[in-house]
Amino acid sequence: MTTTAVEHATLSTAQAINRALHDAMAEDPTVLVLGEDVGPLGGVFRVTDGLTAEFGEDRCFDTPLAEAGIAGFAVGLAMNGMRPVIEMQFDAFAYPAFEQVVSHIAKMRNRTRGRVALPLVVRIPYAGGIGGVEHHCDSSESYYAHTPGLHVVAPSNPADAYTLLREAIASPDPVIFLEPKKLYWAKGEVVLGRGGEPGIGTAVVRRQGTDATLIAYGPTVPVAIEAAEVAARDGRSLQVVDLRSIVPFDDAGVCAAVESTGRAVVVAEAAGFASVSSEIAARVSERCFHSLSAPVRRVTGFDIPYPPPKLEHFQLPSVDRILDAVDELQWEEA
Amino acid sequence: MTTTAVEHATLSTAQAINRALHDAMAEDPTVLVLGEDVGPLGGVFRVTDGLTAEFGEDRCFDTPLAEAGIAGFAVGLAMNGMRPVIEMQFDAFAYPAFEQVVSHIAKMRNRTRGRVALPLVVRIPYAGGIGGVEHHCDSSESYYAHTPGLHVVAPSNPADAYTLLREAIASPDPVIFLEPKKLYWAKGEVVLGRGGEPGIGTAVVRRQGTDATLIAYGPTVPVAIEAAEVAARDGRSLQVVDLRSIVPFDDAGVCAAVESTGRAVVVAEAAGFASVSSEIAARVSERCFHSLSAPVRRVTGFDIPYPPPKLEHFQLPSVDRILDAVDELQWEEA
Amino acid sequence: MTSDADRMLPSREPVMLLDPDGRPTVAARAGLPASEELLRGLAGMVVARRFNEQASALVRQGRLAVYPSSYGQEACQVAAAQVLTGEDWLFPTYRDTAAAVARGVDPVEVLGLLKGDWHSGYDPYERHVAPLTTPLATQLPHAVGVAHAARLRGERTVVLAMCGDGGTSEGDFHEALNFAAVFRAPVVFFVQNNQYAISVPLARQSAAPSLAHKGVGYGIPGEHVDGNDLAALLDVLSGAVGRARAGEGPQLVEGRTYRMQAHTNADDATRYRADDEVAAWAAKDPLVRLEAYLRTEGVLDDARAADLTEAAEQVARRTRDGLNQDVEPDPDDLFRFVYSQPTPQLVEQLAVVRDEISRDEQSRDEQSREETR
Amino acid sequence: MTSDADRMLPSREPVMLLDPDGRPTVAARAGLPASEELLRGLAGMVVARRFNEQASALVRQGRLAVYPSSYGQEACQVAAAQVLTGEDWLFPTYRDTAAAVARGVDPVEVLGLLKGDWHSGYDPYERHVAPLTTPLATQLPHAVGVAHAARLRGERTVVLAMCGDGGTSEGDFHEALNFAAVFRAPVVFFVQNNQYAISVPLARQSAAPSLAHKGVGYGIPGEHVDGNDLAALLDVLSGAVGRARAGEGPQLVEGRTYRMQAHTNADDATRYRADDEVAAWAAKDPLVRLEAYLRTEGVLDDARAADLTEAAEQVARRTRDGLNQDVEPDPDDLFRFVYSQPTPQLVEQLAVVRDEISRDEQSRDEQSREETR
Ligand SMILES: Cc1ncc(C[n+]2csc(CCOP(=O)(O)OP(=O)(O)O)c2C)c(N)n1
Ligand SMILES: Cc1ncc(C[n+]2csc(CCOP(=O)(O)OP(=O)(O)O)c2C)c(N)n1
Ligand SMILES: [Mg+2]
Ligand SMILES: [Mg+2]
Repeated sequence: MTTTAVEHATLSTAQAINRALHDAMAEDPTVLVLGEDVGPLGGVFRVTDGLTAEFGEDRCFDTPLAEAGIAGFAVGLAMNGMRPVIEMQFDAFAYPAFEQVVSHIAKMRNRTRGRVALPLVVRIPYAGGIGGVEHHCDSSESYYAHTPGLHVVAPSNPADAYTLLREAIASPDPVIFLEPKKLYWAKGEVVLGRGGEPGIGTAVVRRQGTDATLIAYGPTVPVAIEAAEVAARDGRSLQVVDLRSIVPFDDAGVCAAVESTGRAVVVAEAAGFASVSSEIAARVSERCFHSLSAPVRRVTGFDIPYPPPKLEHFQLPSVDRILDAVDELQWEEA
Repeated sequence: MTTTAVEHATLSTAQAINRALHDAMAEDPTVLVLGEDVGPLGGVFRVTDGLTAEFGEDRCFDTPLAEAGIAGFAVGLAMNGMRPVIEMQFDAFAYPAFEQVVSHIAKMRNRTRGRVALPLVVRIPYAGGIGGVEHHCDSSESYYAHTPGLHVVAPSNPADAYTLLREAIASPDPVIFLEPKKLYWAKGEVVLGRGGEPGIGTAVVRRQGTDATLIAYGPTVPVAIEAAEVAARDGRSLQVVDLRSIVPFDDAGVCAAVESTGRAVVVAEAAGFASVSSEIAARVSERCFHSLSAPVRRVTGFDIPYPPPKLEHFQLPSVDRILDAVDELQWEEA
Repeated sequence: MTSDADRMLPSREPVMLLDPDGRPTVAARAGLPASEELLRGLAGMVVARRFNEQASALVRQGRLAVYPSSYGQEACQVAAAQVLTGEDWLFPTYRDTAAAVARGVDPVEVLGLLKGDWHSGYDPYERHVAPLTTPLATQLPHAVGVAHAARLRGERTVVLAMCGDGGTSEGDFHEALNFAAVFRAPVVFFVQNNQYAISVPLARQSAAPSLAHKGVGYGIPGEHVDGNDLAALLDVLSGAVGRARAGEGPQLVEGRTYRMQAHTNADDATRYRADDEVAAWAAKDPLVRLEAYLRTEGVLDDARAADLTEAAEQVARRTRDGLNQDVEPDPDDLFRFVYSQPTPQLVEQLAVVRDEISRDEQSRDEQSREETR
Repeated sequence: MTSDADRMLPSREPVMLLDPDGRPTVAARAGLPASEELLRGLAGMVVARRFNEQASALVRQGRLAVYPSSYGQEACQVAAAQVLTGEDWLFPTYRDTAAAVARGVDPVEVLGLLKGDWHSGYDPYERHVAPLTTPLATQLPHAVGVAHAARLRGERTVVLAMCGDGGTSEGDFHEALNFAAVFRAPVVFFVQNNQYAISVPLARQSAAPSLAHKGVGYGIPGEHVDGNDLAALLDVLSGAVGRARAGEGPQLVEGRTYRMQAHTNADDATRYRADDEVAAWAAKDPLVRLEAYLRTEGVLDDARAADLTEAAEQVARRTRDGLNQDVEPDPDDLFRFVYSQPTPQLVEQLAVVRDEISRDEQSRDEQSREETR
């Protein structure tokens, strides 16, 4: 048994990601960071700030402005001994790379019977709530989660951002790493180094509760927690589960949570139709059927293009909308 | 009241689509057909056979080999008075066009407050069961169905292929028209002309049944019907619902069907995770909760890349696998 | 074959007709655009410059969410609009608000996207200006389609499609130029090479001798031009538009200019470029040189200059006034334009929002009634 | 600047060293590849031709699902492999099976994709041959990444990346060439222009003076070469590989050849091209001209020719034998390679398949027991 001095720091999510990149690069010379404006500028969110200065132009660098090219180039780097971490500047600007992601990043290992692994990470600042204009606020996780061969991870706080990104970079599998933009500036305590638990594939109960379970991930976790706090004042005890990773999905953890309350509301920012939230609702409905006192409700974005800044508050799952859904969980019958 | 002579024909699905294109082009000079190999060759499935010969090079033509270009070019054509029908040669070769589909085709009307409509159709030969190699058998409907602003249609027989395509071409909204490849050669009776009912947005009960409802669309409809026939021999009466259009979704029709039996199995070829089948299961579970005697089951493709030809039969929802799911619908309790 | 290729290669140096001090160059001996065209261009640039300043001020005042300024690129902005007729189409990028204004789109509506009311503020069909497009280069294939549709109907429309130096790296740039060339579509691709894509300098974007050299690879004549020289831009662009209109197919024009300000107000340009580089370009200002020339020629005097300033001031005022009006966006709009008819799903979802709003209003009413009690 | 550009433009006509009758051209006066290189090349082409014939026969026999033949393109196929060293990498398209064989990949494994057992049959690291790639041009950026990674480590690796004339229209072609140029990656892009993309002729694919003219737009030297002249291909491609290895950055080579057969066995080429066009190209066969030359030079005689045929026959036999073996694919493989560790979801799904199989076996056993009773 070894005792390791655990290092802590109070960091914003953006800083935690920066630190994770930094620490991974320091440990492993094959880790490369590349994308649009990630070099001298340090990224439009300053997530890669200082990396070029510290590790040099060969390790953290700007590419031409071409997302398919970036993703495809990273495939080649990963085929040949590197661990690239690429940044797509915003969610919707990752779509030009879709072909590379779906047909190659997701499939290369399977295509080659495991001979060619692609240990690469696609970092995507994603989702809304920051008053961004068109194409800057998409919740695109469902496209990736539906694509076999990808791991899809979405942290909801600085500690997870650090831990999950370190694990993603170390993973032999490609990981889509979704960074909720509106949480970039949220601060929290971060445990540095590897071995921080729990890892990718494990959901976590963020708040204990007995009456119903709110299932959230990424940007909706803080909203769900807030809703639970408000509900507590009204005497209703809501449990909050943070998925942390969408793929792999923690069936055991989620089911145990839902079975303990018998009611569930899924909370996600993305348009609801044929989405990750559909999957969660379907899984929970199927697997916990006999424990459920009410149908699983979903509070999601509407099935509309992400709205302009002045209307976005209507699209985002709010505390009130979550509580409305909780109210509809047929309490009279209980 | 007018009496119209209704014209009928026995056609394969491929022929029915060809006929729909032909009739639409004959009626409306703004209808254009374009894509890779759709001209003199008549498409790799011969779906556009004869159109260049009949309507000329300006109306049905080959483009350079670039799917994003085809989709983006069609956006411009549609902005300027045309009704383009584009062909993506195979499902997976539509991915390079994803950015154009998601950021422009789906959003142009909304972006411009309805001023710029894009009356265009994206035809995609899709799904498996034909022994095709990699990239030729993807079921990509979930990507499109999750994208607000698109209509997503999948016929399961020649009659629907004709009717729904005629409606899609006439629609002021962009339509993703998914053509199940393995049904291209299946023959059936087709009612020609416009006004064939029911239209896009309406599900249809293909087979009456009282014990459980199979919900399918596109290539799995014939499999579901076959399963129902087999089940009938064992004394179990299965109803089969054919969605026909995934977006818009016929909530009323589907719920009425499920409520009449109290049990449901969703059957789809695509990988199940975060998919159209998740959506159907989630919706039915939520909306028909109190009518359900058992959880909604899903029989879908596994969450793996579409397999090579010699293994594809494991991936496809089979009659046996559907019947297994039906068996698991907790009949003991009934 | 290679003679064809020669015809498609750009001239050795970017075309310049007026030097930075406003003196005609040797190339100008072959002729300069007519004085009234140049004066019209100057008027446009004065408006564009003022509009850029006004919009930046409105960001500082919190009236605009963000503004990507074309300060320093006004010659390109104005020339792009000026060489087109009414039936032609302009396809701008997100930075080309001043070009849209130059083409007559209402300045307040042009800023709709950046104000945050809606994704696009103006009717594209009114002035034949496509929506400002944010995903880079994605509007270029649209431009080709619009041009091809017009040509199929036998119309004489030309489409001018803009993009930045960064945008040329995208696959859509390639596919659009290739489609245009193969279909001989009447499109002028106008690349504003302002040396940067946010922080990324041209050298990281392309190793080509010039961006105009990209034309020959598609069979498209490419030319480059001093992008701060309105006279040269009008000359080269109107030549390109004329040839496209005459059926000679697409053309590629690179305007060499400079993004004088940060990418947007949110950007910090000091992180990636030196002050003296900016200063060197400031000395090549497009307004200064044209004004100097027109004064020397006697076409412009103080009175006329004051008129131009006043006209620009009016545009600024209209912009300011328009943006200072608070418009309460209608939540129903969220669902109104997604499809021609809302799906049953959207009808349900709209009902949720309406219900929330009416409950909110109710509780606000109740609260205020209690308060007044 | 323009002198740079001149250097990047291709020669007036495609480079040809041996004419269709095997006579050295004027250009050959500057030297031809060494005789043993040419003989090695001929040996490779004889194998490639035989392999193409054998694979087509296996389709007719139902042993292969489909085969896109490179019949007629054997000079390109062989040259692509021959100019590389063992440490180099080859990135083939779905049609370039013969090139992979020429590089030493087992012919049976090369055909894995087309046999239907799995998506890729060979280990890409063994011979440094990337998987045959079906989505057109998508492998080109991978090639650039592989080259760049090697260069970062100071290795001397060169990557030769193949694509077709049709593939050049894709955005990925553009992005790959641009990345390679900007990063000066040691990649030789080798376009096999076989005049068709399935049914679509070159003229509908590009209006450029030649595909080699695409180089200059990225700052990449472009050259075209008679793609049925192995001598010229070896000369031009090895020059390009050498320059890339020496740090001069990427190169673009267009080989002008012809797809002598239908796109695949499923295609009907009579729908879109005339017999006399095919016949004209048959007269330019790459094997015939090199054999003629080598016989004239006295490097090849009947005995040696018979040896080449016999060696090719062995490859054909090995291919036939390998493909005639029925391998029962393991359904567990469906789930085995998706991730390094299966997700809990895949573990469940594998259990479903195993359960189905064991129940099937059980009922088959029961049935056969009943039958034997
Ligand atoms: C497809 C896409 N990727 C990334 C972005 C983010 N982005 C916005 S502007 C910009 C730089 C654009 O550079 P350039 O094309 O030279 O135009 P400029 O800003 O100089 O006018 C980037 C990377 C985007 N808008 N679209
Ligand atoms: C992205 C993509 N789109 C479409 C296809 C379908 N397809 C297969 S081969 C082919 C033609 C390829 O032409 P070319 O690049 O010239 O190569 P060749 O077949 O002549 O070797 C097409 C369109 C594909 N494989 N990938
Ligand atoms: Mg720029
Ligand atoms: Mg070809």
